Amino acid sequence: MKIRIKLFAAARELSDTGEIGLEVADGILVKDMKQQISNAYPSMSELILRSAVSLNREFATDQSVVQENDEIALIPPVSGG
Amino acid sequence: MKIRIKLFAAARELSDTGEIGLEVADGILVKDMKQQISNAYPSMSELILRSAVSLNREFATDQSVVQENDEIALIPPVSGG
Amino acid sequence: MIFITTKAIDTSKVLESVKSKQAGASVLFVGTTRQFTGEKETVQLEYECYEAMAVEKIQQLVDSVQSKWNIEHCSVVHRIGVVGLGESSIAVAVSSGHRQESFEAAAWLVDELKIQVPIWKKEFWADGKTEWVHPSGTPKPTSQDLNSAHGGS
Amino acid sequence: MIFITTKAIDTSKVLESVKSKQAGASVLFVGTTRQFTGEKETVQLEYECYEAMAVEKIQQLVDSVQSKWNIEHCSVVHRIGVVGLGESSIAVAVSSGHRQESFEAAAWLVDELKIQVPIWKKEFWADGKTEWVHPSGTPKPTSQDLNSAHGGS
Repeated sequence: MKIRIKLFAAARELSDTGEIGLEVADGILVKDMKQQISNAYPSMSELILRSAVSLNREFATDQSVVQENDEIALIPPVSGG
Repeated sequence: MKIRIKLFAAARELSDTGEIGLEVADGILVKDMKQQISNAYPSMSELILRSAVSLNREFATDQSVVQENDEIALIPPVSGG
Repeated sequence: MIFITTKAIDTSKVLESVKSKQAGASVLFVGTTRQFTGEKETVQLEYECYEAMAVEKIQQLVDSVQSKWNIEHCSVVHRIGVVGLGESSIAVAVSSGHRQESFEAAAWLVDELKIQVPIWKKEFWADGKTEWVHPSGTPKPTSQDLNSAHGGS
Repeated sequence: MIFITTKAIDTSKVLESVKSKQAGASVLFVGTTRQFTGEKETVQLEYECYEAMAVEKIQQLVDSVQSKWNIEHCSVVHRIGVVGLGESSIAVAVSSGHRQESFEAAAWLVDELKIQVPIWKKEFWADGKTEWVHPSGTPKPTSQDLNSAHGGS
């Protein structure tokens, strides 16, 4: 399936884009999706190790299943406030 | 010696005055001064038991010595804020 | 900024007074007249103070805050006289490099102010009765008091 | 009141938004751009956020505050974009019947916001370098997240 992943902060700057598209296996787990992003964008690989993923604006676990049409984002360690 | 004692809040209302004068022994202790105020103003006696005394704008102990020209006040339990 | 006033407190000025480029955090506490205490309804409060001593005691508390925590600035304003429902009787502002200091210092200062500073609150209840609020504890001399007996700075 | 803005935060409006006759206490926390972090000098900060998720996460934190403490109102405003020295990036206000709840709830909310809400800060150092601040911890799903997975309310 085709997914789109929002990127923010350092991830956005390292990839030079606010959103990337990726072709992934149906029912892919978050941890495998992260690995696939790392492979496609090596400049982000170190940051991805320290980043979370959100699905539909909630934090997911490594074992969460990514579904088609999910709103997906890579969430580097946050620093608001 | 002759002393003057400032009264506030319920003490002021119970005695109907903001300051009282009292003739006391030289070098009187705070606890004895409190007793003497109680005797002279029985309406305040219950409140005096729960009140502190300040000498020159600092809290005194029962054993503190009252000196002539001290700025003396009876301090009922406070409730600022 | 430390003062006692009969006028309405401008809480934004109190907050402004602790601003600093060295501060990453400011905490402002505002105490206001609450309508209900359990079932009992308040229509207004009236505060009275022993002003000369109150200002000195507040200054001592601010000095203590400065020595206990790494803070930038600390301001305390207390209103006396009648304070209507929802109006502010006290504003305390603290600024510091990091937020924990400001939170701790502001909370500590308000706690201590309610124990050590000669200010008294009179409740005007909705049933027409009035009552000076005299908590059960007696104000106690602190070690600071004992050290500076007859000091009065 | 919960919102994210690119404009300067009017902290007095944030405080005003939690006022209530049922509240005896209000606590306002303001986070500002600090000039020095140790020896390093900041000239400005820039904040970025994932706005849809940030607003939802802040709302969840406010809901948690309402369920954990007996408070009246809670407001959170976060500024994004460039925030100059001494300017405010965040204002959190909480009101409650008694002061302890407001202090605890405000401190907790700021702590959690810094862990759970997708907002990022970029330092602009005086030496011309810039740096996204990415604390060492990875944002972790909370039990709330797990319960409401794919919820997104």
